[in-house]
Amino acid sequence: MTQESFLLAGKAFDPRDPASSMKNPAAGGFSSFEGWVRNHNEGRDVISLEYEAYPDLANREGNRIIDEAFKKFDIIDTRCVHRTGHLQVGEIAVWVGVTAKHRQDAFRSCRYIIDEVKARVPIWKKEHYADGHSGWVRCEHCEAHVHRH
Amino acid sequence: MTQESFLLAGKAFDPRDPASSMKNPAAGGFSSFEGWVRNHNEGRDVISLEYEAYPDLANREGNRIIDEAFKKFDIIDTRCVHRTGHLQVGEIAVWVGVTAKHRQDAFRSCRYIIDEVKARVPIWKKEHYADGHSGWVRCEHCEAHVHRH
Amino acid sequence: MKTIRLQYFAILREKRGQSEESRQTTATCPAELYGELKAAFHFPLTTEQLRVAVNGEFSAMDTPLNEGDEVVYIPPVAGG
Amino acid sequence: MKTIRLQYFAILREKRGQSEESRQTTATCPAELYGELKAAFHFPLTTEQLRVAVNGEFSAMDTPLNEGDEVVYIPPVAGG
Repeated sequence: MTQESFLLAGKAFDPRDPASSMKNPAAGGFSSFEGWVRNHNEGRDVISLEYEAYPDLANREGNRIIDEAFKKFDIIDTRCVHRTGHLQVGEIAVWVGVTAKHRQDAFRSCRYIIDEVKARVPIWKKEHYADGHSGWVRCEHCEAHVHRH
Repeated sequence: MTQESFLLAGKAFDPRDPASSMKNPAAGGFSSFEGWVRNHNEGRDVISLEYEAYPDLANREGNRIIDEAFKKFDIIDTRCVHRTGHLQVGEIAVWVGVTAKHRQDAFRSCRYIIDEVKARVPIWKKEHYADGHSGWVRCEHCEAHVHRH
Repeated sequence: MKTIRLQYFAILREKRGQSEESRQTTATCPAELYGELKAAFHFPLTTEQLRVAVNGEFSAMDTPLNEGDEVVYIPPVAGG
Repeated sequence: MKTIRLQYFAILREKRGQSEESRQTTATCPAELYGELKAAFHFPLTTEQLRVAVNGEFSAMDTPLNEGDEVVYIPPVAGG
């Protein structure tokens, strides 16, 4: 594992780039997950998203999650890349890849990392809806502060 | 889902090919797994593998597993490709990809499919070892019938 | 006497030295037929370690065999 | 009176209308400082809905603040 196991990407990226460094003849399994921008959320039509990060702490917390994964699971390597900026429907918002000797550890670790990243890393998501409104996801008061843009 | 959700591949394949047809604006998550040929198994150095399938029944059982995944999980699409023939260390032996609205279903379904494929689909694996021996994996009597090749 | 088509895979193919054959037999079910083949070709597995497919579908070892059936014995699988 | 550096993200950045500032304050901890900011800029979240980072690390809302500290309030996150 390196300092750069967790990365923020300001532009669209190809998951093959972070994955390419993970080839290892001792690895028997590679589990990966891609979060894609969906065209709907909680009954509303979504046309695009904005991700905003607090970069210093996001990088620190992302790499901390990866350290935890190495302690909890018998894995060989892992990378996580999270987008920031304005994303269209279908774009990759987050990618996690994990190699391990055995597939169980690869699966469990991949899922641990994406669950923790979503819960803990300071990244915020603003949805832009087909009806012209927008709102910050999980901001409980956003409904009261929806605005045209 | 189509008849061709499970495929056997006689040659190396690029997972982007089966994955390319799975883009869907309603999908929020894409979980995938690649099984790689490892350089060791149960304490022995492995230099290459042979996979042999009973194609008719392998295709039927593979597609049956995918039908089960659609019934058990809320998924959008899935594909599975399994290699046959002679593979070197590092090659992809099997690939599974699943799209779903939510990542939990994508992960669970991906894991269900790979677990069931490994347990039920009539595909056999012969390991070739660095010491010149070889043997069919999970054939309990192979140790007594190991031969030079 | 009936004619059964056999396909062999993996260790059974290697032991048999060929991947298919048609065989005349008086065996009435796959278990009985396997007993005959095991004796003839020294197959290293017992019916408890095998599954069987008749005409391309998993079947019971005591399924009645009919003229022209295709039988495949399935050693323990190890995909992925 | 001390000087605190503030960065704002997401809904707090939008409400504040800028992404950072230096602020003179008598507040002794992040919770107290937030009360001041909430009143001034009508922030829609309470300290119970926020976490806080002081100098780039998650910290308690009652951590003593020192001259020059950098404070960031963290609304509920929603990555991925």
